[in-house]
Amino acid sequence: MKNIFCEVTSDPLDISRYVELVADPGAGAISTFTGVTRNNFQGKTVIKLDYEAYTPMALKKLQELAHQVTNKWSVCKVAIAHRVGTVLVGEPSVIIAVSSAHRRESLEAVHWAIDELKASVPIWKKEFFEDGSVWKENEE
Amino acid sequence: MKNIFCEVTSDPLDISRYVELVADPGAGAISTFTGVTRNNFQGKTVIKLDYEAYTPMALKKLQELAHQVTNKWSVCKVAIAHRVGTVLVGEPSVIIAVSSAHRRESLEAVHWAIDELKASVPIWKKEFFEDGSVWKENEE
Amino acid sequence: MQIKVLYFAKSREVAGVNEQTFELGDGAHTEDLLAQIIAAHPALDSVMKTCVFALNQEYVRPQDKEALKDGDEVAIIPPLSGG
Amino acid sequence: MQIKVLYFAKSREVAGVNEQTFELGDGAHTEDLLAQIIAAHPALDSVMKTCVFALNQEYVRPQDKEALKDGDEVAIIPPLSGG
Repeated sequence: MKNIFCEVTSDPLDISRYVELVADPGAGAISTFTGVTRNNFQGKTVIKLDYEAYTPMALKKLQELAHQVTNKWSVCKVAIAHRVGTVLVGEPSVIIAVSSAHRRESLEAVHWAIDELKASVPIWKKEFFEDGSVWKENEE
Repeated sequence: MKNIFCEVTSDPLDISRYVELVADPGAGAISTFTGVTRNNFQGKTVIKLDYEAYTPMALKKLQELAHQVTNKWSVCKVAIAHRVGTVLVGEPSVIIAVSSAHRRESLEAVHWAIDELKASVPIWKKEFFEDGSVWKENEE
Repeated sequence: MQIKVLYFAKSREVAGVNEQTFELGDGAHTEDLLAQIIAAHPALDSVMKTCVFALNQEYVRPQDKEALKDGDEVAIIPPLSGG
Repeated sequence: MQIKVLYFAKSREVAGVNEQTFELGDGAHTEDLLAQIIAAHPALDSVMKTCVFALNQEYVRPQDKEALKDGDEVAIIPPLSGG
């Protein structure tokens, strides 16, 4: 469907690209969520994250998720991108952009989509600290 | 406060600028809302919007609003920009960007901030149709 | 005392001016000013019913009868439509 | 029949392989496969308790005992941490 765009990529993610992808003459609102590597976790300094995906299934699940957004809310376009490989502090790991005629729909859809993505898309991150590394687990 | 940035400007608004303004090494999430001129209102073709502001008071109210966000939620940085003058179809009229350690805070803060902006910031838009123009009123 | 009045959006179009200075007697409050504004611009009467006001950049309601002082700035605020 | 097994994240590190092909008898289901996987990688036993599985890119639970057929792809899915 041309109103949905999903990708799993090792390239850096640029917010402008996904905002442009959901641009639509009928859209009065564009909401986005960007997940970024932060420099600490429970007081420990984070150096980087490594993301690993079951790529074909992750892409399929992202597309299902984007379709669910179009079924649940009156939206124009949905773009979801997840990065794999090393993501340094300050770099985006995931970007969700949704356009809609009115603001409420895209705001709610983006919030729902990031929660759902964390719960259902087969992607994993390993956190690297100064003294070791650990595979993270998303909370329910 | 250096964690708050607000502006009222006649220049085009670029999402990348506001996402960069809220970038923070402690931020794991950046949420944004962009209001865009759409091509129709109740079935009538919209040509453009003209925005007018009581600029010094609008800026003051935006800053108050950004401060309220930092009081209500644990967020890192807040940027709010509103454009004045002519805004063509597809162009942003307002951008709100909020960064936070965790996703929920910035998602909720952006949603609250755009609702509050529409209710409290002295800015007006006139919609230009093919057959006339009208001053809009935000609903409660 | 002199009070600066700013008109925006529909109130600006109907009044035909952006801003204007009104001369009021000592002890005047916002309700007195609003009566003078409508006297100067009878066409504003119905528009003003939908407006609120700002005194030195803070919202006030007409019925608040805020005391005015020389140099105050009062803005006519039609229903907002920012965003 | 031959079943391709994919390992990810912690299960990949503990198994020491990305993917592997298992040979199963006719009529085998997912529970049989999982028993073979743990037999091949005893160190995976505790990790597997935290995992779910995907059969041809759809989530299944081990107790579902899904029937397998030649060429199926099964992935070991540790707790997700995307986003």
